[in-house]
Amino acid sequence: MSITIKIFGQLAEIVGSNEWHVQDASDTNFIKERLISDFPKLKNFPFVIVVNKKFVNQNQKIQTGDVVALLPPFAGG
Amino acid sequence: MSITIKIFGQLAEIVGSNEWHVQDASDTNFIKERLISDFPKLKNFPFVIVVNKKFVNQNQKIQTGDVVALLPPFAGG
Amino acid sequence: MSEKKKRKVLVSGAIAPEFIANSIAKHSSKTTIGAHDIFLGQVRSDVIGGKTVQAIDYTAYEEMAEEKFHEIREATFAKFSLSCMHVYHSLGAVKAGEISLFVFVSSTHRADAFDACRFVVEEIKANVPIWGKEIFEDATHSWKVNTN
Amino acid sequence: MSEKKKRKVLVSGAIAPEFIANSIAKHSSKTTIGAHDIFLGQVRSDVIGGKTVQAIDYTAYEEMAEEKFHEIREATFAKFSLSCMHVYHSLGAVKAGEISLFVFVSSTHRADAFDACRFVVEEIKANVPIWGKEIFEDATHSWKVNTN
Repeated sequence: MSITIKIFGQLAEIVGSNEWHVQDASDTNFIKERLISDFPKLKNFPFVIVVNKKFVNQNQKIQTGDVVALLPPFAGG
Repeated sequence: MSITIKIFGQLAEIVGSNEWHVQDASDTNFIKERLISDFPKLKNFPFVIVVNKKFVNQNQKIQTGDVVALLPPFAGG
Repeated sequence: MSEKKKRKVLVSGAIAPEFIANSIAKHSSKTTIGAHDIFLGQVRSDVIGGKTVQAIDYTAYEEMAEEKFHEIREATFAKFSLSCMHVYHSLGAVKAGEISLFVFVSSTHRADAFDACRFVVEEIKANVPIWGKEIFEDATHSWKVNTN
Repeated sequence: MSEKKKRKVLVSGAIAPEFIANSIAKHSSKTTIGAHDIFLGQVRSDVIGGKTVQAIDYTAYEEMAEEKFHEIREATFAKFSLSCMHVYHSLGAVKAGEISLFVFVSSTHRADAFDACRFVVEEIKANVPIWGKEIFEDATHSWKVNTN
Protein backbone atom coordinates (compact mmCIF):
# COMPACT_ATOMS: atom_id res chain seq x y z
CA MET A 1 0.00 0.00 0.00
CA SER A 2 1.27 3.48 -0.86
CA ILE A 3 0.59 6.12 1.75
CA THR A 4 1.19 9.83 2.15
CA ILE A 5 2.79 10.88 5.39
CA LYS A 6 2.41 14.36 6.87
CA ILE A 7 5.63 15.95 8.06
CA PHE A 8 5.97 18.99 10.31
CA GLY A 9 8.39 21.60 11.64
CA GLN A 10 12.12 21.06 11.34
CA LEU A 11 11.51 17.54 10.04
CA ALA A 12 9.66 18.99 7.02
CA GLU A 13 12.56 21.37 6.49
CA ILE A 14 15.08 18.51 6.45
CA VAL A 15 12.92 16.36 4.18
CA GLY A 16 12.16 19.37 1.99
CA SER A 17 8.40 18.86 1.99
CA ASN A 18 5.30 18.68 4.17
CA GLU A 19 4.44 15.34 2.63
CA TRP A 20 6.35 12.18 1.90
CA HIS A 21 5.11 9.17 -0.04
CA VAL A 22 6.04 5.61 0.92
CA GLN A 23 5.37 2.51 -1.14
CA ASP A 24 4.47 -0.74 0.60
CA ALA A 25 4.14 0.90 4.00
CA SER A 26 3.17 -2.19 5.96
CA ASP A 27 3.86 -0.91 9.48
CA THR A 28 5.37 1.98 11.42
CA ASN A 29 8.81 0.36 11.80
CA PHE A 30 9.00 0.06 8.03
CA ILE A 31 8.16 3.75 7.68
CA LYS A 32 10.84 4.78 10.17
CA GLU A 33 13.52 2.64 8.52
CA ARG A 34 12.58 3.92 5.10
CA LEU A 35 12.67 7.52 6.28
CA ILE A 36 16.15 7.17 7.72
CA SER A 37 17.39 5.34 4.64
CA ASP A 38 16.02 8.11 2.37
CA PHE A 39 17.18 10.92 4.68
CA PRO A 40 20.28 9.76 6.58
CA LYS A 41 20.48 13.12 8.40
CA LEU A 42 17.47 12.01 10.43
CA LYS A 43 19.31 9.11 12.02
CA ASN A 44 19.93 11.00 15.25
CA PHE A 45 17.05 13.42 14.96
CA PRO A 46 14.34 12.94 17.58
CA PHE A 47 10.85 12.46 16.19
CA VAL A 48 7.65 10.61 16.99
CA ILE A 49 5.26 8.86 14.67
CA VAL A 50 1.51 9.25 15.08
CA VAL A 51 -1.23 7.21 13.42
CA ASN A 52 -4.69 8.75 13.31
CA LYS A 53 -3.47 11.46 15.69
CA LYS A 54 -2.44 8.90 18.35
CA PHE A 55 1.12 8.35 19.51
CA VAL A 56 2.55 4.98 18.48
CA ASN A 57 4.94 3.57 21.04
CA GLN A 58 5.48 0.18 19.48
CA ASN A 59 5.33 -1.15 15.97
CA GLN A 60 1.84 -0.85 14.49
CA LYS A 61 0.35 -2.22 11.25
CA ILE A 62 -0.80 0.41 8.76
CA GLN A 63 -4.36 0.01 7.47
CA THR A 64 -5.92 1.57 4.41
CA GLY A 65 -7.13 5.06 5.31
CA ASP A 66 -4.74 5.52 8.24
CA VAL A 67 -3.38 9.05 8.60
CA VAL A 68 0.32 8.90 9.47
CA ALA A 69 2.41 11.85 10.59
CA LEU A 70 5.99 12.42 11.68
CA LEU A 71 6.46 15.00 14.42
CA PRO A 72 9.63 16.64 15.71
CA PRO A 73 9.81 17.65 19.42
CA PHE A 74 6.94 19.98 20.38
CA ALA A 75 7.63 23.62 21.12
CA GLY A 76 4.27 25.16 21.93
CA GLY A 77 3.81 27.94 24.46
CA MET B 1 1.60 56.93 80.02
CA SER B 2 -1.69 57.32 78.13
CA ILE B 3 -1.70 55.98 74.59
CA THR B 4 -4.13 55.77 71.74
CA ILE B 5 -4.52 52.37 70.15
CA LYS B 6 -5.72 51.89 66.58
CA ILE B 7 -8.38 49.24 66.12
CA PHE B 8 -9.48 47.64 62.86
CA GLY B 9 -12.13 45.51 61.20
CA GLN B 10 -14.51 43.47 63.29
CA LEU B 11 -12.57 44.39 66.43
CA ALA B 12 -13.38 48.07 65.84
CA GLU B 13 -17.00 47.11 65.39
CA ILE B 14 -17.09 45.28 68.73
CA VAL B 15 -15.26 48.06 70.55
CA GLY B 16 -17.43 50.64 68.79
CA SER B 17 -14.54 52.83 67.65
CA ASN B 18 -11.37 52.90 65.52
CA GLU B 19 -9.42 54.18 68.49
CA TRP B 20 -9.20 53.23 72.11
CA HIS B 21 -7.36 55.11 74.85
CA VAL B 22 -5.51 53.34 77.66
CA GLN B 23 -4.04 54.98 80.75
CA ASP B 24 -0.77 53.68 82.21
CA ALA B 25 -0.12 51.41 79.23
CA SER B 26 3.18 49.99 80.43
CA ASP B 27 3.41 46.95 78.17
CA THR B 28 1.47 44.89 75.63
CA ASN B 29 0.21 42.35 78.19
CA PHE B 30 -1.30 45.21 80.17
CA ILE B 31 -3.06 46.45 77.04
CA LYS B 32 -4.49 43.02 76.24
CA GLU B 33 -5.74 42.46 79.77
CA ARG B 34 -7.29 45.90 79.88
CA LEU B 35 -8.98 45.38 76.51
CA ILE B 36 -10.58 42.14 77.63
CA SER B 37 -11.62 43.63 80.94
CA ASP B 38 -13.25 46.61 79.18
CA PHE B 39 -14.78 44.45 76.40
CA PRO B 40 -15.47 40.96 77.79
CA LYS B 41 -16.82 39.84 74.39
CA LEU B 42 -13.22 39.84 73.12
CA LYS B 43 -12.14 37.08 75.49
CA ASN B 44 -12.33 34.41 72.82
CA PHE B 45 -11.91 36.65 69.81
CA PRO B 46 -8.65 36.10 67.93
CA PHE B 47 -6.55 39.24 67.46
CA VAL B 48 -2.90 40.25 67.27
CA ILE B 49 -1.19 43.27 68.68
CA VAL B 50 1.35 45.21 66.64
CA VAL B 51 3.75 47.87 67.86
CA ASN B 52 5.18 50.21 65.25
CA LYS B 53 3.75 47.94 62.52
CA LYS B 54 5.63 44.87 63.83
CA PHE B 55 3.97 41.79 65.25
CA VAL B 56 4.56 41.34 68.98
CA ASN B 57 4.81 37.70 69.97
CA GLN B 58 5.80 38.18 73.59
CA ASN B 59 5.22 40.90 76.10
CA GLN B 60 6.84 44.18 75.06
CA LYS B 61 7.34 47.45 76.97
CA ILE B 62 5.56 50.45 75.49
CA GLN B 63 7.73 53.54 74.91
CA THR B 64 6.59 57.11 74.35
CA GLY B 65 5.75 57.55 70.68
CA ASP B 66 5.04 53.87 70.01
CA VAL B 67 2.17 53.22 67.62
CA VAL B 68 0.06 50.33 68.91
CA ALA B 69 -2.67 48.59 66.92
CA LEU B 70 -5.03 45.69 67.48
CA LEU B 71 -5.75 43.57 64.41
CA PRO B 72 -8.39 40.88 63.84
CA PRO B 73 -7.57 37.95 61.48
CA PHE B 74 -6.58 39.19 58.02
CA ALA B 75 -8.88 38.67 55.06
CA GLY B 76 -7.13 40.22 52.08
CA GLY B 77 -7.43 38.88 48.57
CA MET C 1 17.02 50.98 52.30
CA SER C 2 15.92 48.90 49.41
CA GLU C 3 16.99 49.67 45.86
CA LYS C 4 13.55 49.10 44.44
CA LYS C 5 11.24 52.05 44.72
CA LYS C 6 8.13 51.65 46.84
CA ARG C 7 4.92 51.50 44.84
CA LYS C 8 1.48 51.98 46.24
CA VAL C 9 -0.47 48.71 46.21
CA LEU C 10 -3.78 49.77 47.71
CA VAL C 11 -6.18 51.31 45.21
CA SER C 12 -9.67 52.66 45.59
CA GLY C 13 -12.48 50.37 44.40
CA ALA C 14 -12.48 47.47 41.95
CA ILE C 15 -9.63 46.70 39.54
CA ALA C 16 -10.88 47.09 35.96
CA PRO C 17 -10.07 44.56 33.19
CA GLU C 18 -8.79 47.50 31.07
CA PHE C 19 -6.26 48.32 33.77
CA ILE C 20 -5.04 44.72 33.62
CA ALA C 21 -4.82 44.91 29.81
CA ASN C 22 -2.74 48.09 30.05
CA SER C 23 -0.39 46.43 32.51
CA ILE C 24 0.07 43.48 30.16
CA ALA C 25 0.61 45.74 27.13
CA LYS C 26 3.36 47.68 28.94
CA HIS C 27 5.43 44.50 29.11
CA SER C 28 5.77 44.08 25.34
CA SER C 29 8.98 46.12 25.41
CA LYS C 30 10.54 43.75 27.96
CA THR C 31 11.62 41.04 25.57
CA THR C 32 13.57 38.93 28.06
CA ILE C 33 10.19 37.98 29.53
CA GLY C 34 8.88 34.62 28.39
CA ALA C 35 6.20 33.94 31.00
CA HIS C 36 3.62 35.96 32.91
CA ASP C 37 1.47 34.59 35.68
CA ILE C 38 -1.49 36.69 36.77
CA PHE C 39 -3.66 35.98 39.76
CA LEU C 40 -6.99 37.76 40.12
CA GLY C 41 -9.14 37.64 43.22
CA GLN C 42 -12.80 38.13 42.36
CA VAL C 43 -15.55 38.89 44.89
CA ARG C 44 -17.95 35.95 45.20
CA SER C 45 -21.65 36.25 45.92
CA ASP C 46 -21.42 33.67 48.68
CA VAL C 47 -24.57 32.73 50.51
CA ILE C 48 -24.09 33.08 54.27
CA GLY C 49 -26.95 32.27 56.62
CA GLY C 50 -29.40 32.49 53.75
CA LYS C 51 -28.23 35.94 52.59
CA THR C 52 -26.23 36.66 49.45
CA VAL C 53 -23.08 38.79 49.42
CA GLN C 54 -23.53 41.85 47.16
CA ALA C 55 -20.14 43.45 47.73
CA ILE C 56 -17.13 43.42 50.00
CA ASP C 57 -16.06 46.64 51.67
CA TYR C 58 -12.29 46.42 52.19
CA THR C 59 -10.40 48.29 54.89
CA ALA C 60 -6.75 48.08 55.85
CA TYR C 61 -4.20 49.31 58.31
CA GLU C 62 -2.84 51.19 55.34
CA GLU C 63 0.66 52.18 56.45
CA MET C 64 1.37 48.70 57.76
CA ALA C 65 -0.22 47.04 54.70
CA GLU C 66 1.97 49.01 52.29
CA GLU C 67 5.03 48.11 54.39
CA LYS C 68 4.06 44.43 54.33
CA PHE C 69 3.45 44.54 50.55
CA HIS C 70 6.91 46.00 50.18
CA GLU C 71 8.47 43.29 52.34
CA ILE C 72 6.68 40.64 50.27
CA ARG C 73 8.00 42.28 47.10
CA GLU C 74 11.58 42.20 48.42
CA ALA C 75 11.26 38.60 49.59
CA THR C 76 9.82 37.52 46.23
CA PHE C 77 12.63 39.12 44.23
CA ALA C 78 15.16 37.52 46.58
CA LYS C 79 13.60 34.07 46.26
CA PHE C 80 12.80 33.88 42.53
CA SER C 81 14.39 35.03 39.30
CA LEU C 82 11.87 37.63 38.13
CA SER C 83 11.78 40.33 35.49
CA CYS C 84 9.07 42.30 37.24
CA MET C 85 6.17 42.19 39.62
CA HIS C 86 3.07 44.30 40.18
CA VAL C 87 0.48 43.99 42.91
CA TYR C 88 -2.77 45.90 43.41
CA HIS C 89 -5.39 45.39 46.11
CA SER C 90 -8.70 47.20 46.43
CA LEU C 91 -9.88 49.34 49.31
CA GLY C 92 -13.53 50.31 49.75
CA ALA C 93 -16.49 48.63 48.10
CA VAL C 94 -15.99 45.97 45.41
CA LYS C 95 -19.14 44.37 44.02
CA ALA C 96 -19.62 40.63 43.51
CA GLY C 97 -18.03 39.70 40.17
CA GLU C 98 -15.49 42.52 40.35
CA ILE C 99 -11.78 42.10 40.96
CA SER C 100 -10.15 43.08 44.26
CA LEU C 101 -6.65 41.59 43.92
CA PHE C 102 -4.29 41.68 40.93
CA VAL C 103 -0.90 39.96 41.22
CA PHE C 104 1.22 40.07 38.07
CA VAL C 105 4.61 38.38 37.95
CA SER C 106 6.92 38.00 34.93
CA SER C 107 10.04 35.94 34.33
CA THR C 108 12.17 34.46 31.58
CA HIS C 109 11.02 30.90 32.27
CA ARG C 110 7.60 29.77 33.48
CA ALA C 111 8.57 27.99 36.72
CA ASP C 112 9.65 31.26 38.38
CA ALA C 113 6.46 33.05 37.36
CA PHE C 114 4.22 30.24 38.64
CA ASP C 115 6.10 29.78 41.92
CA ALA C 116 6.44 33.50 42.60
CA CYS C 117 2.80 34.35 41.85
CA ARG C 118 1.53 31.72 44.24
CA PHE C 119 4.04 32.73 46.89
CA VAL C 120 2.91 36.36 46.68
CA VAL C 121 -0.79 35.49 46.95
CA GLU C 122 -0.23 33.24 49.99
CA GLU C 123 1.93 35.89 51.67
CA ILE C 124 -0.71 38.57 51.09
CA LYS C 125 -3.46 36.40 52.56
CA ALA C 126 -1.34 35.53 55.61
CA ASN C 127 0.51 38.74 56.40
CA VAL C 128 -1.17 41.88 55.10
CA PRO C 129 -3.59 43.64 57.48
CA ILE C 130 -6.66 43.91 55.25
CA TRP C 131 -10.25 43.13 56.21
CA GLY C 132 -13.40 42.62 54.22
CA LYS C 133 -16.93 43.38 55.32
CA GLU C 134 -19.34 41.25 53.29
CA ILE C 135 -22.41 43.35 52.55
CA PHE C 136 -25.77 41.60 52.04
CA GLU C 137 -28.76 42.81 50.06
CA ASP C 138 -30.53 43.94 53.25
CA ALA C 139 -27.51 46.10 54.22
CA THR C 140 -26.52 43.77 57.05
CA HIS C 141 -23.00 42.34 56.93
CA SER C 142 -20.62 39.64 58.06
CA TRP C 143 -16.83 39.61 58.18
CA LYS C 144 -14.88 37.77 55.51
CA VAL C 145 -12.82 34.82 56.73
CA ASN C 146 -9.98 33.59 54.50
CA THR C 147 -9.70 29.92 53.69
CA ASN C 148 -7.02 27.96 51.89
CA MET D 1 -18.77 12.14 23.41
CA SER D 2 -17.95 14.82 25.90
CA GLU D 3 -20.61 17.14 27.29
CA LYS D 4 -18.45 20.24 26.95
CA LYS D 5 -18.47 21.74 23.51
CA LYS D 6 -15.22 21.84 21.56
CA ARG D 7 -13.71 25.30 21.23
CA LYS D 8 -11.04 26.29 18.79
CA VAL D 9 -7.80 27.02 20.61
CA LEU D 10 -5.52 27.92 17.70
CA VAL D 11 -5.81 31.56 16.63
CA SER D 12 -4.03 33.51 13.91
CA GLY D 13 -1.23 35.80 15.11
CA ALA D 14 -0.52 37.34 18.50
CA ILE D 15 -3.04 37.45 21.35
CA ALA D 16 -3.90 41.10 22.13
CA PRO D 17 -4.09 42.45 25.71
CA GLU D 18 -7.58 43.80 24.87
CA PHE D 19 -8.71 40.27 24.04
CA ILE D 20 -7.48 39.17 27.48
CA ALA D 21 -9.31 42.10 29.13
CA ASN D 22 -12.53 41.10 27.35
CA SER D 23 -12.15 37.52 28.55
CA ILE D 24 -11.70 38.73 32.12
CA ALA D 25 -14.67 41.11 31.89
CA LYS D 26 -16.96 38.32 30.69
CA HIS D 27 -16.45 36.51 33.99
CA SER D 28 -17.98 39.24 36.15
CA SER D 29 -21.38 37.58 35.82
CA LYS D 30 -20.02 34.29 37.21
CA THR D 31 -20.13 35.17 40.87
CA THR D 32 -19.20 31.77 42.25
CA ILE D 33 -15.69 32.47 40.95
CA GLY D 34 -13.26 33.67 43.59
CA ALA D 35 -9.94 33.11 41.85
CA HIS D 36 -8.57 33.40 38.33
CA ASP D 37 -5.12 32.27 37.30
CA ILE D 38 -3.88 33.46 33.92
CA PHE D 39 -0.70 32.26 32.25
CA LEU D 40 0.67 34.20 29.30
CA GLY D 41 3.53 33.00 27.12
CA GLN D 42 5.41 35.94 25.60
CA VAL D 43 7.90 35.66 22.72
CA ARG D 44 11.43 36.41 23.93
CA SER D 45 14.10 38.09 21.84
CA ASP D 46 16.62 35.40 22.75
CA VAL D 47 20.15 35.69 21.35
CA ILE D 48 21.14 32.46 19.60
CA GLY D 49 24.57 32.18 18.01
CA GLY D 50 24.94 35.97 18.10
CA LYS D 51 21.61 36.65 16.40
CA THR D 52 18.50 38.05 18.05
CA VAL D 53 15.05 36.50 17.67
CA GLN D 54 12.62 38.98 16.08
CA ALA D 55 9.56 36.75 15.94
CA ILE D 56 8.42 33.15 16.20
CA ASP D 57 6.47 31.63 13.36
CA TYR D 58 4.21 28.96 14.85
CA THR D 59 2.92 25.95 12.95
CA ALA D 60 0.90 23.00 14.20
CA TYR D 61 -0.55 19.69 13.18
CA GLU D 62 -3.84 21.51 13.58
CA GLU D 63 -6.40 18.69 13.74
CA MET D 64 -4.28 16.76 16.23
CA ALA D 65 -3.47 19.90 18.24
CA GLU D 66 -7.15 20.78 18.66
CA GLU D 67 -7.84 17.19 19.69
CA LYS D 68 -5.03 17.30 22.26
CA PHE D 69 -6.24 20.67 23.59
CA HIS D 70 -9.65 19.13 24.03
CA GLU D 71 -8.21 16.11 25.86
CA ILE D 72 -6.27 18.46 28.15
CA ARG D 73 -9.46 20.42 28.81
CA GLU D 74 -11.35 17.24 29.76
CA ALA D 75 -8.50 16.01 31.96
CA THR D 76 -8.26 19.38 33.71
CA PHE D 77 -11.99 19.52 34.49
CA ALA D 78 -11.81 15.93 35.77
CA LYS D 79 -8.82 16.64 38.01
CA PHE D 80 -9.69 20.05 39.48
CA SER D 81 -12.80 21.81 40.68
CA LEU D 82 -13.09 24.59 38.10
CA SER D 83 -15.74 27.10 37.10
CA CYS D 84 -14.31 27.59 33.64
CA MET D 85 -11.24 27.41 31.46
CA HIS D 86 -10.13 29.10 28.24
CA VAL D 87 -7.01 28.42 26.19
CA TYR D 88 -5.70 30.22 23.11
CA HIS D 89 -2.47 29.55 21.22
CA SER D 90 -1.11 31.51 18.28
CA LEU D 91 -0.40 30.21 14.80
CA GLY D 92 1.76 32.16 12.34
CA ALA D 93 4.13 35.01 13.18
CA VAL D 94 4.23 36.47 16.69
CA LYS D 95 6.77 39.24 17.28
CA ALA D 96 9.11 39.39 20.28
CA GLY D 97 7.20 40.99 23.17
CA GLU D 98 3.84 39.72 21.90
CA ILE D 99 1.76 36.98 23.50
CA SER D 100 1.41 33.53 21.93
CA LEU D 101 -0.26 31.51 24.70
CA PHE D 102 -3.17 32.49 26.95
CA VAL D 103 -4.37 30.02 29.57
CA PHE D 104 -7.21 31.28 31.78
CA VAL D 105 -8.60 29.14 34.57
CA SER D 106 -11.20 30.11 37.18
CA SER D 107 -12.40 28.46 40.38
CA THR D 108 -14.14 29.18 43.66
CA HIS D 109 -10.94 28.83 45.69
CA ARG D 110 -7.42 29.73 44.64
CA ALA D 111 -5.68 26.35 45.01
CA ASP D 112 -7.66 24.85 42.13
CA ALA D 113 -6.95 27.79 39.83
CA PHE D 114 -3.21 27.71 40.57
CA ASP D 115 -2.88 23.94 40.24
CA ALA D 116 -5.03 23.70 37.12
CA CYS D 117 -3.34 26.56 35.29
CA ARG D 118 0.09 25.06 35.78
CA PHE D 119 -1.15 21.60 34.83
CA VAL D 120 -2.61 22.94 31.59
CA VAL D 121 0.57 24.79 30.61
CA GLU D 122 2.77 21.75 31.28
CA GLU D 123 0.39 19.50 29.33
CA ILE D 124 0.40 21.88 26.37
CA LYS D 125 4.19 22.07 26.30
CA ALA D 126 4.51 18.27 26.50
CA ASN D 127 1.65 16.98 24.37
CA VAL D 128 0.41 19.44 21.78
CA PRO D 129 2.03 19.24 18.31
CA ILE D 130 3.07 22.86 17.82
CA TRP D 131 6.41 24.11 16.53
CA GLY D 132 8.09 27.50 16.50
CA LYS D 133 10.53 28.82 13.93
CA GLU D 134 12.62 31.57 15.55
CA ILE D 135 13.19 34.25 12.93
CA PHE D 136 16.33 36.40 13.16
CA GLU D 137 16.85 39.93 11.83
CA ASP D 138 18.71 38.58 8.78
CA ALA D 139 15.76 36.31 7.90
CA THR D 140 17.64 33.15 8.90
CA HIS D 141 16.00 30.98 11.54
CA SER D 142 16.42 28.30 14.16
CA TRP D 143 13.86 25.98 15.72
CA LYS D 144 12.51 26.68 19.16
CA VAL D 145 13.33 24.09 21.82
CA ASN D 146 11.19 24.02 24.97
CA THR D 147 12.84 23.98 28.36
CA ASN D 148 11.37 23.53 31.82
